[in-house]
Amino acid sequence: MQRIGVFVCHCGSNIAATVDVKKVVELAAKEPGVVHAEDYQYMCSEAGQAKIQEAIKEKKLTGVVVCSCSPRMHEATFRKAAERAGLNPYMVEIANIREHCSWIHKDMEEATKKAVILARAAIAKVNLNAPLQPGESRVTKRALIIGGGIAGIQTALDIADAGYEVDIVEKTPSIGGRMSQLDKTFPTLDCSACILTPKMVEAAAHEKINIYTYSEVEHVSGFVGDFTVDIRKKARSVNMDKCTGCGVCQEKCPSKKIPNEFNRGLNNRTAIYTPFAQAIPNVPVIDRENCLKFKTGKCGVCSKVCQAGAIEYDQQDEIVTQKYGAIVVATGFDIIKLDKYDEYAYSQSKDVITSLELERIMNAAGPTKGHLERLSDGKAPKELVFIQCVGSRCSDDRGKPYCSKICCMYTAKHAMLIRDKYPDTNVTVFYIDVRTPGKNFDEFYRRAVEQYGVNYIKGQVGKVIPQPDGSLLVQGSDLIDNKQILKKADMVVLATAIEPNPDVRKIATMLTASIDTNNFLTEAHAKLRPVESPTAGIFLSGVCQGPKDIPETVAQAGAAAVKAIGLLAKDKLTTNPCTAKSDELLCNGCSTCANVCPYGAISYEDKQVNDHGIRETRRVAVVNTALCQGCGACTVACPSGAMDLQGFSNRQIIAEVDAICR
Amino acid sequence: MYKIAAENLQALFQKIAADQDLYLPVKVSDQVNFKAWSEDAEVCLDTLKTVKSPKDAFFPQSENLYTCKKEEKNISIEPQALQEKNFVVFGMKACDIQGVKVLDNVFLSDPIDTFYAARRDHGTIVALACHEPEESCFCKVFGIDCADPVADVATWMIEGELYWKPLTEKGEALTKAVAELLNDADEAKVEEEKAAIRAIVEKLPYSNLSLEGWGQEDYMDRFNSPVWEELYKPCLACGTCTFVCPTCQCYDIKDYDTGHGVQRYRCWDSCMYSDFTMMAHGNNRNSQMQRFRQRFMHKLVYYPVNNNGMFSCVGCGRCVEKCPSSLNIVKVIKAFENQGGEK
Amino acid sequence: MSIETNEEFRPKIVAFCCNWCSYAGADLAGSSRLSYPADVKIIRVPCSCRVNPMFILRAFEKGADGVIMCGCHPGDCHYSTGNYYARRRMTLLFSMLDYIGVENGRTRVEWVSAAEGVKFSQTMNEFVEKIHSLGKNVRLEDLRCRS
Amino acid sequence: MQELINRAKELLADGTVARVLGWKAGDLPYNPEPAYFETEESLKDFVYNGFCGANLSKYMIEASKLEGKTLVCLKPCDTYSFNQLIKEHRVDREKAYIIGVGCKGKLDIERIRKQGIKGIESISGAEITDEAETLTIQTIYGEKTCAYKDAMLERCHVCKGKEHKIYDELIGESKDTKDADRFAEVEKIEAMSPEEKFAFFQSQLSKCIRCNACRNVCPACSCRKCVFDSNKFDSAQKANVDSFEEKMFHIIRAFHVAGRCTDCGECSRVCPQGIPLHLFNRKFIKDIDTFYGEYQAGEDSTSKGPLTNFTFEDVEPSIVAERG
Repeated sequence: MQRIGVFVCHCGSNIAATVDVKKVVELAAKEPGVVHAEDYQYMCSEAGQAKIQEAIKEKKLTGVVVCSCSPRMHEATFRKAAERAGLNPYMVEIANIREHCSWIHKDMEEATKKAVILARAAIAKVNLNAPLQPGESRVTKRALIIGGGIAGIQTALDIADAGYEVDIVEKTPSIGGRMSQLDKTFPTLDCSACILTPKMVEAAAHEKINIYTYSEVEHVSGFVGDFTVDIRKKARSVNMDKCTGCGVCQEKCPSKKIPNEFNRGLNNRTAIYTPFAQAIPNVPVIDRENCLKFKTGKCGVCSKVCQAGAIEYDQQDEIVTQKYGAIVVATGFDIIKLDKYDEYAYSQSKDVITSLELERIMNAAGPTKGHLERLSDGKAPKELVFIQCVGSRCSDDRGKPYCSKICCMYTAKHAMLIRDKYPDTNVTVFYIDVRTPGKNFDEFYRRAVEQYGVNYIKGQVGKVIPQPDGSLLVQGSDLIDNKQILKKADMVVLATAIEPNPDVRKIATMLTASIDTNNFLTEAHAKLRPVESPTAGIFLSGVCQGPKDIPETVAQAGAAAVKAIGLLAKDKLTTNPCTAKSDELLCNGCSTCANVCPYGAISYEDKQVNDHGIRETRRVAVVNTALCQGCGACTVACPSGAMDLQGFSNRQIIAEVDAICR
Repeated sequence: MYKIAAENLQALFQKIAADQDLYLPVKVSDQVNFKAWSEDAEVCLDTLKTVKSPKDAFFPQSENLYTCKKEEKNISIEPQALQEKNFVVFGMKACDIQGVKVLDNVFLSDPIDTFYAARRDHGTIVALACHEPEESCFCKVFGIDCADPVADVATWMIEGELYWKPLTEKGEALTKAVAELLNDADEAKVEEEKAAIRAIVEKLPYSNLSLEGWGQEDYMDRFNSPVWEELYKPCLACGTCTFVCPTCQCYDIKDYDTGHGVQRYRCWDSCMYSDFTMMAHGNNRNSQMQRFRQRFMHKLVYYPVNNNGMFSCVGCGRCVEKCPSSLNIVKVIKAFENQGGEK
Repeated sequence: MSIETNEEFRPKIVAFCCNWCSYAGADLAGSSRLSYPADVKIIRVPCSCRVNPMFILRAFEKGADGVIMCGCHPGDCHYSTGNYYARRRMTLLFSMLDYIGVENGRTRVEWVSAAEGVKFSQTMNEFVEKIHSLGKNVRLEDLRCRS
Repeated sequence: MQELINRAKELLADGTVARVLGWKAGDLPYNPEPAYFETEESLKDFVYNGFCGANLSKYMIEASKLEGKTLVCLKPCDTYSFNQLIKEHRVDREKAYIIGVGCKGKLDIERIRKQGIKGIESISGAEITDEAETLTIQTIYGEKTCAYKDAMLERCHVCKGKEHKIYDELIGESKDTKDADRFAEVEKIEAMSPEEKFAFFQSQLSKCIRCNACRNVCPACSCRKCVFDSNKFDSAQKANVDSFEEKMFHIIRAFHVAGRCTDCGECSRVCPQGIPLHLFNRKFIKDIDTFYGEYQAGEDSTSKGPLTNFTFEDVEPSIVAERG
């Protein structure tokens, strides 16, 4: 049996004006377990807290009920006070007789009655409270960034600048990501490579940053502060230490007909290649699927021409195992496949291209050396049509329900650049809405329209029909003039929807990070914790969380870094003691609890149990208290009641129910 | 010997119920159990076996023992009043009556169970002979004559008439109370019916079951027999056999928190349950095999050894019909019979 | 039920509120002095997904006349997904109670954010009124608990 | 049946399985019991007929703990339960050799008795190989007949189909026995007024003797210790002292198996008081189907159950009041 003290606060007249405080003291004193009850003007004051501490010591209290304001206000205050008097802080409960009683009721008798019942419920709960100890777990002072695009690079730089070791794992042979494929960036029109390359170099040169390119995360275990990750370093077939980056191997490689991914397949590359000139590291990889040496055993030209002797055909994949305190996901995006949008004739005509392809065409290092030309015949297009929202804001399952966010702005950019460089080229944009929220965005768009004479038509394009003369017939509607439009074009550019990198699903599963129906990673709270995953220790950077432009991505990357730094700065993590706990003798091992846990905090172990004399090995749930946030979803999912929540246990809540209903 | 036409039974029930409680087989949601009679109750006297035995007229599934009332920090105890009103259980079969005798041995021997004793004192049993015994019946094995039940009053339903024969003082009193509804009758028809019933009983598949080897003091061989290990396997550990049985008498005592105090009550328990006789140190039977064995050893060995050879089974066959896994006491008896030399 | 007895009838109402939104919403109702009947008593739970159907039946067993559960709006759960599970659980439970003939107005779920003090108070007023119109819970109580 | 026995013997002989889980002939024409057979010789008592209604999946929980594989005979509907148990890690697929046995509808002795047939000595037409539409029943009180359909368990009238959802091999033909709408009874109740609903369930549940047969036979109720047997919720009950307790037990039991219940119908089959317990489970199934899309527990062994899943657009609990 507990020895409970009840402390009723007047809160000046806030409570005492409507609740007969003395009556509450008198009746609470008669409740089971109560050995002390008193009231005071301001319980939260020093003097009030001293009263509680005194009573704890003198009356040897094992539990405390404070009838006062909301626990959201002073629960922490009273728990700390109790702790200073030697009582476990979790033996303190609050009966909210202010916000939930005195402030909303006018009749003294009624309010007093209710206050007594609320006190009774709190007393009934404390009778079943047990001391709880927060756990501690260590923090490995190293962060892992998955994805080496601008988001990953920025997060890595920020964390590394704070003095922590950072590893970047990048799937492709070079860091740089999607941004490295862009030509110019809106709304300032500065060259993407010019602002990205220095960041890439800085990351590569940073003493705290270690970059794994051509590598993938293979396995993740552990939890916040203490993750263990296996990284697969794919065989590059080129020794990174020996290679000088001279590029001779790429010149001499006889396999030259491989679609160049970096240029979206618009031209070709060799089997041994670096994705682009400014690649970091500037070390090529051998694409083994297309290399003659690997396919036929013959060739070996690269090895022969390499002065540094860096070519190593017998390299094997290597698994590196590393511990991390925090993991940042920055896996970025790709554009959707257009096979469900046949009406735009993307697969039928070379002159129907995606915006990302246009970026490459416009880029001096691209397949056309930066000249705007039709891919079919190399002629300069005179009529250009842009189609917006291809696959975005889509209500059927062909595309994505969300707005890809960046398309309106990059289309304005493309239109403006083309009109600027090729003033005799007409540019028409078909749009549903033009969305330009952002600093200097709307001004930028208006410039495109007003200054550069880009022809914006509100309406959708129904069909693009390739004509025998090589031109394209665009069939669309003009919703403002309410008419059908048939327009001849030389080139059509599709603002294709973006989607999270398809690999993210696999990664999210490994991290037990939740993911939404569109494969974007879910943030811990849509408003208040936008850069954290609900899974502790996992942070989100860039488009993996939702569509973003570059400045937003960089801002979020920094925010994710700050959150990660905040975690890494701690030596130990104190864990919330109000966590779920499984009674292994009752556990069925059915996994139902794990299926509803948003934090991946429940795992299963085969344990030797002694169930009243029956000794057997059973599959039982084990809660990782470092991960559990104490929501209680598992406790209700568990049919046998094996899973319970400390601090809000089944019997405690039932005791409150009983006390209220009696 | 008296008789009453079936169409006058409603009047008879009204008459009895006028100053006593009356329990008899009543159909509720398609199932017949002994229930308190009411004007609109669907009485089913032609039901051979009610789902539950009528034992709960004397030993209810749950009954309050006492109530603690809590006022502030004071606790007062109110004992539960004993049965004071007379009641009649109408239509009990011979096997179920024998079941009550099994309970009597337990509850009326020292220390006397006052709750049970009060009910026995105030209860009058009107027995009804079985008309068409069924294949699951094996009362004959225990020396019970379902054609000629012995109770306060014995009755037979023959061709639309209920023949009525008081056998005890209580029976005479009841007869007197309802005399105006009864006509005199001769016993010839009843004798005829008895003979017919007995002839049917002879033909029942279980009637010649042998109890040889059961009810004996040297039972360790039987206790240790490997047969149990096979027999119990289909058992689902439910309490169906126990709760339909007319002789099971185990109960658990529990407290119910009413918010104003505690009601202490007892309720039927089943030896098939894993928490049966659970104690602070654990359980003395922690496998289903042990619990299963306990059930049948008790019915067929321990009880008869302690009660002058009276078995704690009356062959009503309810468990035969109701066990979800088609296990039953007959299969147990037969399994040992087949063991032959095992004794 | 006559009007006279309705006036006498003071229902017992249990409200389960999640710590992060609804309990805070109730606090806001309090600090905004938005009154609702004293018949409502709040039990704080970390999340609506902590509310076990057994708690709700327990309340009725012990004599509650109405039980309401409040949580964060779908999508706003502090634990991301808790209220989604709670929503399914309660939908099924309420449907079952309705199916066995318990008046469906005796149970309710309302999503109340920390900013919705007004909604909290309004909801409670409405709910209490509804329970008044239904009268005492007799279909789901344990008679032994009657005082 | 002989084919089944022969195959069982083969698998025992070649060591593929250590035992056979099937049914043993009873001592009455209608009471075969679930049984293990460990030797070829013991299989002489093996039986598989219309009265072998028991769902042996539940027994596989224990059998999964035994050395070696168990050959288990599962009817089409039993395989749903087995899948569900795999999903919940309660049985070990590796420990089971599943022979999917044909089924032409299982018989309910209570339904035969309800037709006034008593004193049963023998029943013909119940063999699995029989094509008979009628059962011929010899009784002490003369020969009786009963249409096979009229003697079938309720669940067979709403059969989920002839397909075994998991098996190692199949033996025997199955028959389509479905001739009723699975949700018709539920809909009938839904259409009642609250008073009628309450009266209906009150009357049904008042018969409950808390024998726990429904729970213990249920493959979804596979908890090591039921909440109604433990103090975890202060909810241990052994008897329905008050009518509330009947409701509490059956609502919570149905809730705990909601989304997991395959509608195998064992609960209703074993209830000694003939309470149509499936009406609870089927109500949840119907609701789940309507609210969250059609879902059949046990269809596979991996999909997410409806109560461990959600969508952003799920209906609100107020739907219950709104639909009236």
